[in-house]
Amino acid sequence: MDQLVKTRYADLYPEMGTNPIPLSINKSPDQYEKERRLVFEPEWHLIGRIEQVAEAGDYFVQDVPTFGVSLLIVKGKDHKIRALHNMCRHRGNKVVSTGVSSGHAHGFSCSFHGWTYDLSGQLAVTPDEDQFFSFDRADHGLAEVHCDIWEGFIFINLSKTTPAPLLDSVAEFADQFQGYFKDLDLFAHFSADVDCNWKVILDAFAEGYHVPFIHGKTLPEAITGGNNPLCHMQNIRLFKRNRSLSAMGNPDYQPTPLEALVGAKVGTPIFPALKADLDELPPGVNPEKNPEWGFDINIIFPLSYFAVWANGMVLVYNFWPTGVGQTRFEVKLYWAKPANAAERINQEITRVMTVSVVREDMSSLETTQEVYQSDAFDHIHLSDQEIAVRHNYELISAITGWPLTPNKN
Amino acid sequence: MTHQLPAGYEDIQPYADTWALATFSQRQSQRLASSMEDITAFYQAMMPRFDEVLTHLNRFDLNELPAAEQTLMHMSLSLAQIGPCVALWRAPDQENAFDAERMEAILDD
Amino acid sequence: MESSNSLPPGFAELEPFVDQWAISTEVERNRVRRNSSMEEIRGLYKAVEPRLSDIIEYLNEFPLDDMPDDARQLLRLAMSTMEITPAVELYRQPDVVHAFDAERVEILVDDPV
Amino acid sequence: MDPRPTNLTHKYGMSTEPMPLEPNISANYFEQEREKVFTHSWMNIGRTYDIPNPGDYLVKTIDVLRTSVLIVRGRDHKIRAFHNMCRHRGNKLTAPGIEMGSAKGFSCAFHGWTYDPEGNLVVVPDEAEFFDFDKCDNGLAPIECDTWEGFIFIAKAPKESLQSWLGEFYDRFEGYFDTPDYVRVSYYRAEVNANWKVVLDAFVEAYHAPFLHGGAYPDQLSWEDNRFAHLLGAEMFERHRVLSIEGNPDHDPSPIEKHLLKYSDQVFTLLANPEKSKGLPKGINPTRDDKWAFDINVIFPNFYIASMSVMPLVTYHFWPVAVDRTVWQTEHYMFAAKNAGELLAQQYSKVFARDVQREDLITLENTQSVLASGAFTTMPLSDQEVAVRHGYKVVEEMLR
Repeated sequence: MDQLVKTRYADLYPEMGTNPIPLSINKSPDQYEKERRLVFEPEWHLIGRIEQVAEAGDYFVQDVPTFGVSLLIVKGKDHKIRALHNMCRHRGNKVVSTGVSSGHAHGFSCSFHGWTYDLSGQLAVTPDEDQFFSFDRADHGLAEVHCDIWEGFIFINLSKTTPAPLLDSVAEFADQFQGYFKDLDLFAHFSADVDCNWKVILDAFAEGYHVPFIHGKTLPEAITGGNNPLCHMQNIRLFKRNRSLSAMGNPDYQPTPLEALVGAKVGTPIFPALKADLDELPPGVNPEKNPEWGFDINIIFPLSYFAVWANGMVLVYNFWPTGVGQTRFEVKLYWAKPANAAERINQEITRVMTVSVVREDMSSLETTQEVYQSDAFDHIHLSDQEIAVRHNYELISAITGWPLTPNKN
Repeated sequence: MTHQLPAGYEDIQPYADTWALATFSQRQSQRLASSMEDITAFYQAMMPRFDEVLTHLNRFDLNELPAAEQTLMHMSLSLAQIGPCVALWRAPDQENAFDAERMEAILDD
Repeated sequence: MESSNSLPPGFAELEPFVDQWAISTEVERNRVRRNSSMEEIRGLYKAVEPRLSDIIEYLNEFPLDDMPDDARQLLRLAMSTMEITPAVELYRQPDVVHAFDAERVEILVDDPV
Repeated sequence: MDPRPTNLTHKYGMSTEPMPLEPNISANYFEQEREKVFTHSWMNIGRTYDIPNPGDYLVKTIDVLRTSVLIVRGRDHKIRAFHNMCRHRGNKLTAPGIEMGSAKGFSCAFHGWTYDPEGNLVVVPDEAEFFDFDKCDNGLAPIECDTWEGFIFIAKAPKESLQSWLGEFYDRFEGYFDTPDYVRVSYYRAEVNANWKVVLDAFVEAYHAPFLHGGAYPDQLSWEDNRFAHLLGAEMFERHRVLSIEGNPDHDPSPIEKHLLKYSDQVFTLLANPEKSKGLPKGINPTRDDKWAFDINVIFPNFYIASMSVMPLVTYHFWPVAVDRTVWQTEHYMFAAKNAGELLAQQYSKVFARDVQREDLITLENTQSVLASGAFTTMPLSDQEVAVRHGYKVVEEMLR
């Protein structure tokens, strides 16, 4: 048997079905509006780490273009982390201008008329206040959106009503990591506007089938190789709404001369950096405790994607839909703060390689969305190894009522 | 002389003005604008010295590098930027990839 | 620059600034301002400001559209000084502190000097 | 006692409630503005002195009217406006990017149809091939055109004359602007991703001066006696509006300004200039106050004239393109520079104003990008922002 095939996932998850998926779900403006209302608005979205706002007054800006929103994620004097609308209550100017992504502040002053808010968003100073009419500062704080923390990850929720608790969304992952994620410093952050449906780009990061083809030169046998040339996943786990995949790290991977040299100086190989003490890992990391483990992909419905790597790095993707054929895509990389120059250079190698690999993953997205318009065919085929992609379509179909059965589209 | 390297690195000094760049986006732009000859020449100049470079830089506090060491660090980060060009693609950029200019580096150090 | 570098007699100490700052259009003066260091900008200001009245008295002798090359070079230096004055007197940095992107503002009336 | 006007919002019968943001974010509202406001509005394009001789012409794309306007002075010296479209198959008559020029006639590059400076169709190559065709019926499509104070106005479908449209403004300036002596020394333009009212609002209140312009105007507009740049005067008319702004009389000119003031009084220091505002028409420094710095005259919907103590005329235009997109432009007019000293004073004023205007523009896209976030849906406006409030009221009334 030349393939790492243990189980047919279609047998493990019969309710998934095996029919081709009608691609109109990625082209229909009406479907997109339904997804915006029923899928994105009521749900929690993972946007960062508590380390990004370690001290009171630390803040970063998180735009949510899906709803034309800009948020200030700030740690208050009470050490509570809040998500405040980056929008002055006077005439709507941003209190932190476009182009500033993070910082430290004692308060936020609008550059337009000097309205000043404290770290909890309360309006502290209104210049020329007596010129306003029956004005009460208490009613004019920065608007706040729901914000909650799980395992050090910061989540936001934009629903107008009280959303379901975060733990309901985290669901099956809830107690699987128990404090595993700590001291994760943001060391890379990229953003791009991509002309494709959000599901088209999410799908590109939820299967390994593309790896030998899309990443042939850039990841030569890093997560394939040996007895797994077509990059089958070690394990795919589909939960009620969430899902998780574990991918292999080839123990015989030949690092480049530069990777080898820096890896030796840092003390661990850059990739796959297999964890010797497998049993010390919490249940949620490398759930099968496979010695050839490379990394896990965990997706909390609908858009919270965090990948956990054997070398300790954590990668977060954000997919912000802005139209049926447009998505704002963000890549955030977290790792322990570099202790010396070699570790900083090691991170730079990883940053360069990650953005190169991601740019390859993105190479097909815009042309795919384009040819969708041609109506040349109206279904896409998914292999058993792409069951995690199918899982998302099944969920979206169930929530929005978009029929997936081939004859009724 | 700007981009002055520490003593003992005169052999790679000629590359400093081109490759001692402070941000990721500058280093990436330089890579994309360079020929494979320039990239390979820089790579072949740096690699034989790089173990020594790492040992030298590791002696300093990462956040308080003196100017000469800061220049050496920026050149090392440029080496990380062009490593895959020589080792994997034999070209300044991958053949089939999303436009690098459209990937905005929000954190750009 | 097609015209000669030299300045009229009595303004020799401004000669070092001619190459960088004797510029005929506002578009170019603004671009050079935004791409110069505060050191270079203050250098021009400190050299020209004390002499500005002398410069104007001298240049007012000539019709604007018929000036000898050396006077025209001096006028260009003074025009660049107008361009960098806000950087020195107000913002203390080359460009406006908190402002709309300069590249997106078209300068549509810009008679060369 | 604060001599400056108070209770302006009440005085002009406007509600003091917070104003809805909907008019700045709703694409539907924008279409109504196109149809019920701009289509019937008289709007300024250029000055009569821009086209002094027969055959001189101006071209302006007006996105909100979905057309390009050609304004040309005929051989009879009359100024006419037309749609810049050949009557044959609609091709534009002027080359792209051209805003001003002079011509004996206008020939379409497509098939050579040619029009005279009065818009008549005079040449149709191969005319015999057309069917019962009469050149007299196929001149350029006219657009209503009239002039006032040296400004050219056009209107696509006006419901009243220009004089009636100008209302209270019509005889306010008594020819003060109608002179070739004011030379256009600067013309800056930018496309801004913000609603035209959001852009206009940034220029019709002084409350922002101590904050947005804290660096540029350390004490010219706000100082101990007037910390928040309160208005010197304000008049809200039926559609149009006027604000008067005062300057700090004790502001000392900067080192460079001290030099320039010896050779020109056109130096953009916003200094109150008592002698300068004597014997002027009632529309210039209407408050007749010695601390007068400049007036803001907004001729609804999108034409803004600032008359200043230091320079006679500054204009702004706010050309709507879409609900969240506007072409902003400003032009400064001064007396022609007779010598280097005056030219340098002009250049100093141009640079100073251009830098300050880039400060005014910075908040606009920041605002528009989050205006539809739903964080809140109304904005509180102070009594000093009476002109902002008036703008929304006038538009609202025209949409009914």
